[in-house]
Formats: sequence, structure tokens, C-alpha cells
Amino acid sequence: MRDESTRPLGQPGRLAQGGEIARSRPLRGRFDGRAIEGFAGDTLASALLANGLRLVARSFKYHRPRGILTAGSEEPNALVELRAGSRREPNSKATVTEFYDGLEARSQNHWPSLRFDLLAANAWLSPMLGAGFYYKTFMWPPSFWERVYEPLIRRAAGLGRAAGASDPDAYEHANAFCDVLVIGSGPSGLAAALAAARAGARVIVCEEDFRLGGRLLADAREINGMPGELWTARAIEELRALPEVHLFPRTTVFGVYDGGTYGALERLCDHMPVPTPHEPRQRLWRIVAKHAVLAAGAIERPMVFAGNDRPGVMLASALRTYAKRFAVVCGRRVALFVNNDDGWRTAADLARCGIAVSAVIDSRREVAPHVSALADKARIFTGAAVIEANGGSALRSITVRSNAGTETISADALGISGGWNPNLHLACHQGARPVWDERIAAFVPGAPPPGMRVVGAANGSMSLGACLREGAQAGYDAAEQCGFHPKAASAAADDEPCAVDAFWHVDLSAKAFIDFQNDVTGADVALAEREGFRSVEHLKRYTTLGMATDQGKIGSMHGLATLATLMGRSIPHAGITTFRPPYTPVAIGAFAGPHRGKHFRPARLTPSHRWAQEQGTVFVETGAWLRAQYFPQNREDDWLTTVKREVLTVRSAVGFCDVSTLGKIEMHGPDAAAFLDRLYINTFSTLAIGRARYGVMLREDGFVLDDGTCSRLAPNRFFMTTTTANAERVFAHMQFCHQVLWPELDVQFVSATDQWAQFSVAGPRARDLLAKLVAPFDLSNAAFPYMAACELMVAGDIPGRLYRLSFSGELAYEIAVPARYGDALARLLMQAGEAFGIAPYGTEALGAMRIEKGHVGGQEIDGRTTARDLGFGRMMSGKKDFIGRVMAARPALLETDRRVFVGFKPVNAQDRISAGAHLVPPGVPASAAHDQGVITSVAFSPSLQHWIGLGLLARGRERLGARVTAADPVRERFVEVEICAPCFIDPEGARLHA
Amino acid sequence: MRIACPHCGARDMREFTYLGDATVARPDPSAPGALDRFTDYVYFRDNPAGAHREFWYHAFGCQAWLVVTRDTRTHDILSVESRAAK
Amino acid sequence: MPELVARSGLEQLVVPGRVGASTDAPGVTIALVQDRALAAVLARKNRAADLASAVHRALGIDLPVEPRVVTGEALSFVWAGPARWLAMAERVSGEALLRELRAEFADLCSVIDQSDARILVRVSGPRARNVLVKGILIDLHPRAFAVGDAAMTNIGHVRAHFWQTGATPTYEIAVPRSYAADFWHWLIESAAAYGVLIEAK
Amino acid sequence: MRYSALALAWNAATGNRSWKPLWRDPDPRESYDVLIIGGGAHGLATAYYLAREHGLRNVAVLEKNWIGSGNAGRNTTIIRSNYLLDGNIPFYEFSLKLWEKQEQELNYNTMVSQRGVLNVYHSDVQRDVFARRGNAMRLHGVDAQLLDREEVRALLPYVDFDDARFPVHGALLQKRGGTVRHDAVVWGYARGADRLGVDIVQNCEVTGIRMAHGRVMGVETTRGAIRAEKVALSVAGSSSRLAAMAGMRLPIESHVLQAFVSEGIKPLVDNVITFGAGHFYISQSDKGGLVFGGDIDGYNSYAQRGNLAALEDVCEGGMALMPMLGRLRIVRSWGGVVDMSMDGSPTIDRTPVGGLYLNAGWCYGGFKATPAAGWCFAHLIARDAPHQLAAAYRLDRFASGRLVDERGAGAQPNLH
Ligand SMILES: Cc1cc2nc3c(=O)[nH]c(=O)nc-3n(C[C@H](O)[C@H](O)[C@H](O)COP(=O)(O)OP(=O)(O)OC[C@H]3O[C@@H](n4cnc5c(N)ncnc54)[C@H](O)[C@@H]3O)c2cc1C
Ligand SMILES: NC(=O)c1ccc[n+]([C@@H]2O[C@H](COP(=O)([O-])OP(=O)(O)OC[C@H]3O[C@@H](n4cnc5c(N)ncnc54)[C@H](O)[C@@H]3O)[C@@H](O)[C@H]2O)c1
Ligand SMILES: Cc1cc2nc3c(=O)[nH]c(=O)nc-3n(C[C@H](O)[C@H](O)[C@H](O)COP(=O)(O)O)c2cc1C
Ligand SMILES: [Zn+2]
Repeated sequence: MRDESTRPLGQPGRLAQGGEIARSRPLRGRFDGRAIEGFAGDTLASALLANGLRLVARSFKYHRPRGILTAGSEEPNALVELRAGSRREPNSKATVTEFYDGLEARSQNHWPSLRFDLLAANAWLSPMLGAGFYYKTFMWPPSFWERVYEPLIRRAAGLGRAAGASDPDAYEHANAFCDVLVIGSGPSGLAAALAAARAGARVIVCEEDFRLGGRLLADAREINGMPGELWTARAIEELRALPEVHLFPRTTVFGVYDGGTYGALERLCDHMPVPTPHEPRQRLWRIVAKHAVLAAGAIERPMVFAGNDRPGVMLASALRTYAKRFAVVCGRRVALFVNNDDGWRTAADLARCGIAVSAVIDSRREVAPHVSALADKARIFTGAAVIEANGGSALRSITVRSNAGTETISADALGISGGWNPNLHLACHQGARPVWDERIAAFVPGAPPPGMRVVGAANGSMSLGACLREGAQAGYDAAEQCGFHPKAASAAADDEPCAVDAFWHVDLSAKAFIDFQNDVTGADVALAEREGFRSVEHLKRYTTLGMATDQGKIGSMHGLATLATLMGRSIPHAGITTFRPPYTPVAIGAFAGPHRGKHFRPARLTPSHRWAQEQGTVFVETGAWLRAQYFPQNREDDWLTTVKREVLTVRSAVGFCDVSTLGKIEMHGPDAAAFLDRLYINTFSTLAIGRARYGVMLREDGFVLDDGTCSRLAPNRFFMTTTTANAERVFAHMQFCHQVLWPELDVQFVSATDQWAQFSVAGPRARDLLAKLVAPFDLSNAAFPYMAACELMVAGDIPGRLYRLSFSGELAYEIAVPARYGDALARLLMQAGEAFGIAPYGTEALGAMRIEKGHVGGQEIDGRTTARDLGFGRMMSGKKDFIGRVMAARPALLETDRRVFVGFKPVNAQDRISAGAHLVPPGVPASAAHDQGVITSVAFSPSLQHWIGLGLLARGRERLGARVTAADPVRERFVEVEICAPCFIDPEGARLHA
Repeated sequence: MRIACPHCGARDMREFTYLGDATVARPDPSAPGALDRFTDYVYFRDNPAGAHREFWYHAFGCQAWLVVTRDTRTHDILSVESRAAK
Repeated sequence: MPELVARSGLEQLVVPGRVGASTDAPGVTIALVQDRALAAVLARKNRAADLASAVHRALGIDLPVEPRVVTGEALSFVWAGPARWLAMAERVSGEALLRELRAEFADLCSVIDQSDARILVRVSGPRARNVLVKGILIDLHPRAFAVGDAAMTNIGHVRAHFWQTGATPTYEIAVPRSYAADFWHWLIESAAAYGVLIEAK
Repeated sequence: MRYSALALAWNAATGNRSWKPLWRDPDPRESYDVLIIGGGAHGLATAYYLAREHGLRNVAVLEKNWIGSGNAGRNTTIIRSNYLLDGNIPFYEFSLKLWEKQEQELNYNTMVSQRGVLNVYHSDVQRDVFARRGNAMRLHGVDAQLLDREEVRALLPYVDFDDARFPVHGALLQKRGGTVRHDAVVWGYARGADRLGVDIVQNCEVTGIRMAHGRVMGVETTRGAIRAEKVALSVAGSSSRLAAMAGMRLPIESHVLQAFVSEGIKPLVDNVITFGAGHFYISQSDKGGLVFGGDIDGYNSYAQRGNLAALEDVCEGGMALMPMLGRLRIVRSWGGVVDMSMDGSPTIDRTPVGGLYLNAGWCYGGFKATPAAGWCFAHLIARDAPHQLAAAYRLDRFASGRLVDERGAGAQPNLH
């Protein structure tokens, strides 16, 4: 077996010459473990076909054998698992996967193997498994759904297997701006790009293929009398030479967003086994374009008849692509089944490659002689149809029904062409509805989004001559509107015949596939119609028509048309489902770009971060910041030991903590005091210079927004702090108040959060320590009492600030220096504080001490509490207006049984209380009916040697001394606690005034 | 969506934050019936399908509060004014 | 009393030398700009015009009224929003800059030290623009953004204020100090493919 | 025809020719006892319960497009009752109980899948906030479990525990939460209501509300005027527009919320997971697509589509939580117009206009409420008195201050 799989297949399908492939660069890869060969310039699909492999996949529901249908991103069948390990990519389209050396791919959705798939038995059950069958069964017994039915369905569904491991590759974002964005590089796109670029406009051309040229790479055509590929090469060369032109191959425009913003995905390294060093795998572009030219071409439609999914049945245009571009023959006995002139060109194009077409079956009764002349060597059936494609996992023959009766024709490839759908996806992303064009029996774009022009085949203009004219005109117009002076275009070609007659299905059997990938058949559409799913949107959702990875590019139109026919409505009346981004599937990693892992969001670092790292600090994510949580020392093996030590050090000696994360705002101006009065519930205009005050702000709805301190440094100069979490919101709120509500106030403010390194220095020895740092500044109580604030020199000549604020309840200061000195100040504090037994403390100790002192924090200011709830009722000035004053007087906010801020201690000192516990009266069941409040914050108090808590309790302040049960069922803790005042240490404040 | 900030130029919407209805005005807090009016001001909104005047804050840019008139059906921006003092 | 040493906080990250792809010449050159004082200058209500004339009288330069940077002999001003600027001076302390501005223009504006609030990075070289477009959603093409132009925007999730100082092109980018490490990471990652030279200051 | 495996087999044997439409497609009559505006899940459930529980069968549901074309047809299908506030828990729990027996009652497999909903947390503070919520649920008799890191690892081994900006510390789990096949809910209720005599009228847009003497008289529609003594608004994102027809302004803004689905893959994500440090949640549909979403775009919109910024934000969250998502591809994105209310909670109430009832303000979370909202709204319409389970959802709460603000975000809809 091994031998067989490594033996090259010898590329039996490869033509001896031709093709846009580099025969000098042979490549090897593996498909299902078997060696395959190809050349640079191949896709996996062209290589598979060249190697003679036609069965490449199993279908979604019935596990039917499937081959390659198309040569583009609309491929519904040939989906493979590409690469291996953590790079495995399920559902990769072989038709757009560039072949590279070492490529590894596997077929998917079968058991045990691609060739012998036992699940193909589903096909026998297909009458029972029609559209929406699962809505009608699996209901009994109810408990079986999660345990039996759903796991079965889930396992059967889905196509490929995800890697299931972290994606090792990098993704990048990038932004681009241009005058004209050209989407698609076929003749229409190139003509547009040339017209605009020659005039000097900034042009970006995005092409999803790895090679530019569109259908010109695949069809044998002439432009300006030269072969299409030559014209293309010259056009590309000219564009490349222009400085303001950017050509992006391998780049799919996947979405159109507001304001002329386009999303595009550039695949930088998908054509190699692993990305080159320093390169991302893919780059997501946001392109802002003044104008866009949508030249995305058209997508050929299949024909609907029994067995139309048989490997070997391919779009006629794909046969041409494989032959001309890849020098690959898809069969030796080729037939065509078409309803339009263009399909006939396949015969002529294949003939040029030496492949004879044996039969052409056209559903139309009449075919123009110059069209049928394109297949002069073939048997011609008009007014005929292929009624069945026969064979097993490869096409053997077709059954043709014509006036002459039914006959079976041997064929190993059948090219089908049901006409062309303009590729108008992107023209509709902004909600424009397509309009029906009877001439080409297809929808064409309605009003495209502002700034977009749709040209060429995408616009329903199918002939090459028209494509070139329209493209050039659009490029011309766009450039002109950008202020350039373009010249008239020069490229010309014939208007080849492209007549088409609508033809939607031969039959509606359960073997006539409409949506190949989701196995939606004609029978499903008929059933849906019968059951009342008569809106195209209902049809889609009930049958899953158009919901697979190709998003209905191949089959939707037939489904909708069939529904319309069944209901006796016109197609435009029945309508079409909505086109939504992305145009083709886009990797989630690409959207996330560089924002993943540790860089999902920036980690804001405090000025002393580096120093703290050196101390072996444990950090904690607090919102955007990374903060020191605690500073474990030798032999401290659990966090609580450390935190206890840190707290006790502060309470007995001195400690310090980086509090630079607080939001800081410098506010200046003659009306600063007046402005503050309106922001805070309490008054600041009366604040003396050199003093600080605690302040509370409400939202306009009367609930507490934030708290902090504000110091007056000079008559018209204030410095305020906000909580770390709310800094941005408060700042924006203040800007709103100033700019929108009270523009008359002469006040200026900026954020100074990052300017200052600020440390809290707390403990009985704080003054002694600081004296060393700020000498000769007088720190005595008389000169610098509690709530004093000043500007001063630190460590000799560093301009700093000192505030006598205490969060810990100790004698404490907050000292600030410009942030660049923060690291040095931390080191200095350690050094100078050594004599006093200093220890740094982190957010845990900070939190513990604030709980000991009963200060409110983020858990209490949770957006539902009022100033009164939190005990700030008396701070609310009755003498002035302030934000939130009026609404704070709503009846429910004044009710006396509201849950208010109190403290809790365990009745049994050994008990641990937990935050998040609910409070119920003792002795009653812990049920909602008895729920009276909640514990919001807890800490172990090293001073008291037991756990303490803060919380919100109905009528709490009236119940001091009473007991409640703190019920924490999710952690199975039920603890009796005593209600107390929310201050556990030094309630008189002697320490902080020391 | 791109908003032409009168100060900074046209910028992607991700530079901005949104506050909604700009047709409301903060009532006089001392006028009679202030509570009702504030209820209206704080909670009740125009929410038209069509042109809508709304507050946007140029958070990552110049920090101006803008009044943007925008069609809520198409996201087309019809006008932008700034409330920041020049 | 030991002296306090200034630190950028990026010491571990800003290691002079080449990083990224080993191109012959670096596509991008990156340097941390230090020793520059920054001050926010905010005109008092209705005094922007007076301030502009006063600045013109005192310094001979015009305060930009749109997003641009104007460079004078000792002082430069970057537009920082309506009636707001960022004043910059080389080799002086923030305190000194503050004193000078307050002394000159006391009643016309509020002046607030921002020297430590930002980290300033200079990015230059033939591929500098390719790097910045990976984060900045503003058109940097010379037709749209030239030497002297400035903008406030975001780079990823980081607030940034930047301006172009040279045609090479050269840009100076100011980001909040606390975000500097994350920004630096992004910058180096985005530039790596072009070959980076990190300059000593 | 009753649905069952037997019925499937019998029909398969007879060429699947005897299946009947799930609902008739009647032209609207001139008058009804009750008109329900909006053929979303809520409107249809309301009609069903009006008929079933209150015997009101002269009822029509008027839908401007096709039923389920609104948020019912575009939501990410999550059901749960893991709320914090007393005003919410009993209501959503009642809803969950109705889901649990829905398929048997409707004889329609709506694929109620109680696969468990996990909200992961990233810090001790967040753990306690979740504990508070879990405890509130438990006090209401609702299942809730607080999982630690290892318990989460056992369930979700692919989550980023190590290299993450916000490492996962644990999760709040509601096992009975899960998903329901959204479209099936619409079709199931439609079929149920239709069989009880309700007229489901599609392509019938209400363009005006007729009133006289402070009472509602009927509506104008694109298919003519229809009389009714009771008119019930259940139009989700269009609530303000309909209210405006009756001269009312609502405490609602209409915002766009996007959602995304990946290509179909074999089973990968077995539960519903919500990321606590960014805007991201995910589940896998039975068809194999990963269905996920995040925050609203953040601006008023009726466009039913959003922008790139929100999409990128959601994917950043996804990659941060589950870096294995990187190579999986989004196959489709879409948007819905959600009725974001000022406190993040809905309103089921009478209005100042007699006979005009309002069911609105469901924000991004009204799908899970469908059965209970239908039940309570039907009760309100039939009895002209609020159902006690929806007692918190009164319109006067904004004036009184009795808000139901789960997030504590205040009167700014895009923060809820
Ligand atoms: C992307 C997204 C994801 C969501 N995810 C979830 C989730 O996971 N879990 C959850 O619980 N909730 C979720 N929701 C919210 C949920 O979908 C909605 O709250 C809920 O569907 C609203 O109720 P409905 O089904 O009745 O609304 P809709 O289905 O919107 O029904 C309203 C109907 O009214 C019709 N209508 C409007 N105006 C008129 C008129 N003038 N005349 C006649 N008819 C009219 C509309 O066409 C529409 O059909 C999500 C929403 C969105 C958009
Ligand atoms: N006679 C007929 O019936 C008929 C029908 C269809 C096409 N044609 C021929 O096909 C050609 C059409 O020319 P054209 O330039 O309009 O189309 P084209 O098909 O030649 O080129 C379109 C290009 O756009 C690319 N593209 C599509 N979507 C994209 C996206 N989202 N992002 C990036 N790239 C994308 C495609 O890969 C393709 O290369 C003409 O030669 C025409 O004669 C003829
Ligand atoms: C739970 C859920 C799963 C979906 N799965 C798919 C899917 O697998 N394929 C698909 O194309 N669309 C899927 N969709 C999206 C729908 O196609 C559609 O976009 C959505 O219902 C909104 O409707 P609209 O896009 O027509 O406006 C899904 C939607 C939901 C709500
Ligand atoms: Zn701006």
C-alpha cells in the first residue's frame, strides 16, 4: 500500500504544452497520503485533475461522491482539510489552494475512507431525510435530545475537522486609502485601473486569485488584435510601473462597509507550508476608497438534473480554465450541456488544446449558426437535456433526452453551463436589492453603494468588448471625479455572442442537486414549497439552500427560480436572498489581527512596574492595568500570609503602594471651582487652597458614578482623581458637561493619569520616612494636616506633589513625582524606609485596608447604588444644582427599605465570609423571598484576626448589632454574621490625624 | 462608518464613542415639574428611522463632542457640528 | 539624599541595534525621543485668537489652527484639539517649560505639564509608512499627509498623537506612557519584516 | 398532521406528497378581537398563548415581511436564566421551564438543547460578582454552579489558560441553559397558533395606528385597514417607530447587533461560552457552524447590518479566549435591529392609549424570553392586567426609579 501511495501518478491529465504553469518548477504534495505532482502555478484542484484524481470529497448529508465542479472560489464540492496539526484548515477549497511543495491535504466527511464511505447509506434514506426532517422527529423521549439524538446529528453534520489547537501563525491589520479601488483584475478591472491610473489617480487593484487577468487567463480571446494573455501581461506591466498603483494579488475584497470602507484579505503566506519569518500568514486590509469599481466578473451556473453532482460533471468555464490556464484535461470524452452561447465556446477553446468535444446538448430549440459552428466536430442536440449523469464515483455516461428520444452517450466529462450570474455580492452588502435582467436571465446590481461602479460581467455586460468599454469608462469617471484628467481608453475587442435562455431544471428529483454543498435537491425545494415555506428566505432557512461555505454562489439562483416556478410567480417577484459579508470565508484570526494572546488588550504598566517585577511581585489584571497584587517574601507560601504581613506593616510601621493608576485630571481656569460644584454632589468652591476633599459624582439618573478626591493647588487650579476603572468614562462625562451643558464656563482640563507616578505612603512612620524625601518641607500636623495638598520638591529638586490622604486609615500621604522618576522613587522609598521596616504593598492589602476602613469601592459603586445607599446622603448639597440631583429624588431612590452600606463580621470569628453571599435573616431558608442584601467585599483583617465584610443590606443602618446569615450556596458556605458600622479600625480617625 | 470631525477630518468610527439622541436638552433643574422633565430627558428618546441628530465623542481624536446628523437606515452622515469651543 | 534617576520604563525593550529581517539597510529606524519637555496649552475661553497673537509676538510663529505642527526656534506647537496645543521644547525640563509658558501667556491659557504623560518615538526610513499603516487609519500618502501634518488617533487600542517631521518619511509618535510597552511591541512586530534599526538615543 | 418518526416514514413511502403548509396564508379580515403587530417569536408565542390559555382565537398576527424576518430569525439562540436581579430571575426561569416542555407541547422539534452556559471569569473580584449572581439564582431555586479553573479546564480544554492577557480563573455555569433552533421556534409557534385559528398575515406592514378618545381602534396596513379593540405591539427593533404612530416616545434606542457563523465543522464546542473580559460568546450549531457574537456596534441603526469595527472586536475576544479559532473561517455575518432599553430590561405593559399594549425593550436577549414573554403578554392583553412574573417590567419604572438594571450601566443603552 505504502508503495502505491508514494508512486507518482505521472500527471496523466496534463497536456504536453501550454498553461500558465512553470514546468521548470515541479512540486510534490500529498492528498489522502498519496503523492501528487504539479507545477508552480497549479492549484490543488488542477494538480488533482492532472494526477487523474477525480473523486475528492463526500457530500454533507448523503455522503455522495464529489469531484471538482469549478475553478474558482465558488467551489461547493472540492473542500479538503489542508495542512496538519495545529495548522489544519478544514473546508479549504482545492480550487483556490495554490499548490506548493510539501502540500498536505485530506478529503473529509467520510468513514472509513473517501472511496468506501459507509455513511453513503444515508442516500438510501434520503426520502426520510428531506428538508427539515429533524423538526418532525427526535422528540421522544424528551431527555434523549441532549444525550442521543443531538450528539448523533452533530457528529454527522459539519464537514472538516478543526485543528482544535492554538493557531501558531500571526495575522496583521493594515489600512490603505486610494482614489479608486478596483475589485477584480479581469478585462473590466484592468481597463478601469488603466484609465484611472494613467490619469494619475491612486489606484488599488485587488484580485483574489494569485494571478491577475480573470477570465483572460482561461478563455482564448483577443484584445487589440493580440492574444488576451499578452494584453493582460502588458496591462499589468504598465500598471506596475506607475507609482500610484498598487496591485494586490491573493487579495479578496470580502466586505463593503460604511463610508467607502472596504475589507480585504491578503493571503501572504498561504501558498507555502509555513509563513516566512517575520511575515504574517494573512493581512486584513481596511481600504478607504473614494471610488470603487466592482469588476468581479460573473459566476457560471450549473444545470439541475439527476446526478449532476457526479465527479466529472463540471462547469463548462472550469473545463476551459483547466485546459488553457493549467494545461489540464478533465476528460477524454467531453460533452457539454448548456443553455447559452458562451458554453459553446468551450468546444472551440478545448479544441485549441487538442481536446475534442463529442456532444453539445443545448436546452434551447434554436442556436445561431455562428454559435453552433464553435462545435463543428460535435454531435449537436438542441431543445434537449441531459436527464441523468451516470456512473459511480466518476462520470461514465450521460443520458440525453431530445426530440429524437432518449440516448446514452459515453462521457467522462460533462461541461455544464446554465448561464452566468453577475457576481454582484459586494454591490449588495449595503442593502441594495438586485434587479432582474431578463436579457441575461440573471440578477444584476441595483443601486450600488455610494462611490461604487459595477462594470463588466459583474454588471451583466457579458461580452469582452463591453467589459473593456465599461471598465475604462468607470475608471475614467472615477478619476475625473477625483480631479484628474483622464484620457479616453484604447482597448477593444469583439462583442462575442452571449445569448441565453433561462433554464432552471430538468427535473426536481432527490438526485438533482441545487445546492451541492448542503445537499439541497430539487425535491427539497418542492417539499419546502408544499409546506408553506414560500418566501425565498423561508426556503433558504428550511432547506439550508445557499447557507454553505459557498453561500449559494453556485445553487441559490436555481433554488429561487425553482420556487418561483412552483408558485407560478415571476423570479423578481419571488426575490432573492440577502448577500452578506464576507464574499468568501475569512479566518477569524485575520479579523483579530495582532490583538491576541497577551496583546489582546494593551496592558498598562505603572511607573514602578519594572521595580516590582524585580521584587518577584505577583501581578493582577485590573481593567486595562497590570498592578502589583502582593509582594511575597521568602517562605511565604500563600497569598494570605503575604497580605497579612503587608497590612500589619502598614498598621505598625510604614508601607507604600503604587497608586498611579487612579484617573488624574488637572483642571484650570477661572470657573474651575464652579464646574466642580456642578459635577460633584458636594461643594468645591469653598475648598481652601492647599486642601483636598473627597467627592462623589452621580450620573444624571441619580445613581453614583464615581468617587475620588480633588485638591486645590491654586485659586484656579485643581487636581482631581477618579477611580482607576472609571477614569475614561468620567473624563468623557466631564467633557460632555463642559462642551454641551455649560460651555459658558471658562475651565480647561486634561488627563494627567500618565504624567504622575503616585505612591501612597502609609503607616505610623510615614511622616518620618517622607521627611527624608521632602526635606526641608515641614510635615508637622500643624503645617500639613490631614487633607492638606501642596506642590513641593522631592529628593531635592524634582518637582512633585504631596497630598495627605489616607485610604488605609493610617497616617498617610500620597506623594507624586513625574512618571519618569516613579521607578527611582520606589527604590528610594525602599531604601529610605528600611530603617522604619518598610514594605511595599499591593492591591490585596490596599483592598483589605479599605475594607477595614469601610471605604466604598467598585463593588459597592455598581451603578445601582445611590449616594444615600452608600452613606453619602449628607454630602449632597442642597444649595446648588449638580448632575444627578433631580433624578436622585425619585421615589424609589428615597425609599427607606433600600439596601444600604454596612459592615459585617462573623459571629464565629473562625468563619470565613465570602463576597457574593446573599443576606437572609437567621433561621429562615436561604430563598429569594428572604433575600435582604448581599456582601460585596470581604477581607481578612490581620488586626482583628478575622474576616470582615462590607455589603448592602435592607435597612442595614437601623440594624447594627443584629445578625443575618451570609448565604453562599454556590460555594456551600453559610455563615452567621453581625451587622456593624462599615468601619473596623480606628473609627474616630485618630491614626490618620496623627 | 467615517465621521468628518470638523476639527480632525474624516475618521473611522472606532475613534468615537456614542451617546445617542442630541435633540434633548437638559431641563432647568429648578423649574417646576423638573422631575418629570428630567425623566423625559434622561430616558425617553427620539429613535427615528431616518435622519437622527446624535452625540458622538471624538474620544481618540480631539475629544470634541460632536452633533452628527445621520440616517439610521443607511448610516449616511448628513452633517457634523462640534460643540467644542474653538 | 540620592538623586532620582529618570527612566522611560522601556529600558528592557529598547535595545539599540538591528532586529527583524536581516535586510541590507534597515527599512525602518526607530528611536526613543527623550529630553523633550511637553506641555498642554489650552486657551482660556474665547482667548484662542489672543493667545495666537501673543505667541506670534513672543515667538514669531503661528499657532496651528488645524492638525499641524509648527516649529519655532526654541518651541514647537502641535495642534492638539480645538484651542489646544502641545508645546514642545528640547533639552529643558517640563518644569522650566511650564514656567516659561505660564510667564509669557498667563491669562490667555492654562498650561499643564505633560512631559511624563507620553513616550515619544521617532519612526523613520523608507518603510516607515508601511509600518504605520498597520495601525493608523489615516491616509499617510504624501498627497494627504505631509511634513508638518499632525493627527490624534488610535493605533490599535492605544491613543496616539503623531506628526510628520521629515520627508524620508519621519514621524514622531506620542503615546501615553503606561501604554508604551504594548505600543513598542506592536511597533517592532509591525516593522520586523522590513528590517529594523533601533537607535541609541 | 402530527409529526413523528412514523409520519416521516409514511410520507417517505408515499413520495412526500401529503405534507401540508405549517400555517395558512390568509388575507387579513376586516376586524379581529386582537391584533398582534410583529410576526417574530414573541408575537407568534403571544398569539399561541392567547388562543391556548385564554381562548382568544379571533386573533391576527401582522408581519411586515415574512415571519421570523426580524431578530427571531437572526439571533444566536442562547437560552438561560442566569440573571442577578429579583425582577428578572423568576421571569426567565419560567421561560426556561416553558422551553423544557415546548417541543412536546408544540409537537415540533425546536431542538431545545440544554448544553450548559458558561460565563468565564478572570479575577477574584469577577468571581465574586458571578458568585453573587449564582447565589441569587440559587435563592430563586435556579441551578447555578461556580467552577474553578480546573473544572473549566476539564470542560473547555482549548481555552487559553496560559498565554492570555486575562487568564481564565473559573466560570459560572448554568447547566440548564443552552440553545434552541431559532427558526424552528418561529415555525413551531406559527403552526401551533395557526391550528388554534390565529391568522398569520405576512407581507402586511402596519403603517398607522387608529385611535379615538384615547383608545385604539385598529391599524392601517399595506394591505388595508384592520379594526380591533386590542392592538399589541411586539415589533422588537421597530418598537419606537410603532409607538410613534401612537404618539409615544419610548425609553428605547434601536441598535445594530451583529452575529457571525463559521464554516461547518465537526463537533468542537459543546457548550455556550461567554467571555468575561471582552465581548465574545460562542456556541456550535447542530449543523456544525460556530455561531458567535459580541457587543452591539454602538450606534442607532435600522440598517440590519453593522461595521468592521464590531466584527474585529468580537474576533479579538474569540482569539483571546480560544486561540484555536484562528484558522476557522467566518462564512457569514449579519445584523439585527435590537431594541436597547434604558436600563437594559424589557417592558411588558399597558400604554397610555387604551387597548394598546407594549412588549419591547428586549435588547440583545429576548429570544430566551420568548415563551414567557408570549405567556405574560397574552395574559396582559387578555386580562388587561400585568402578569405577576412581569411585574418589574412596567413603563412607569423610569419615573419612579424602580429600574431593572442588571449591568448598572445607567441610562445609556449602548452600555447595557
Ligand atoms: C444578532 C442577535 C443575536 C441575538 N442573540 C440572542 C441570544 O443569543 N439569546 C437571546 O435570548 N436573545 C438574543 N437576541 C435578541 C432576540 O433575538 C430578540 O430580543 C427577540 O428575537 C425579539 O423578539 P421577537 O422575536 O419577537 O422579535 P422580531 O423577530 O424582531 O419580531 C418583530 C417583528 O415585527 C415586525 N415588524 C416590525 N415593524 C412592523 C410593522 N410596522 N408592521 C408589521 N410588522 C412589523 C418585524 O418584521 C419582525 O418580524 C439576539 C438578537 C440579535 C439581533
Ligand atoms: N459571453 C458570456 O456569456 C460571458 C459570460 C461571463 C463572462 N464572460 C467573459 O468573462 C470576462 C469578464 O470580464 P470581467 O473583467 O468582468 O470579469 P473576470 O471574470 O474576467 O474577472 C473578475 C475577476 O475578479 C476577481 N474577483 C471576484 N471577486 C473578487 C473579490 N471579492 N475580491 C477580489 N477579486 C475578486 C476574480 O478572481 C476574477 O479574476 C470577459 O472576458 C467576458 O467576455 C463572457
Ligand atoms: C443560529 C444561526 C445560525 C446560522 N447559520 C448559518 C449558516 O450555517 N450558514 C449561513 O449562510 N447562514 C447562517 N446564518 C445566518 C443567516 O443566513 C442569515 O444571515 C441570518 O438569519 C440573518 O438574515 P439575513 O442575512 O437574511 O438578513 C445563521 C443564523 C443564525 C441565527
Ligand atoms: Zn476630532
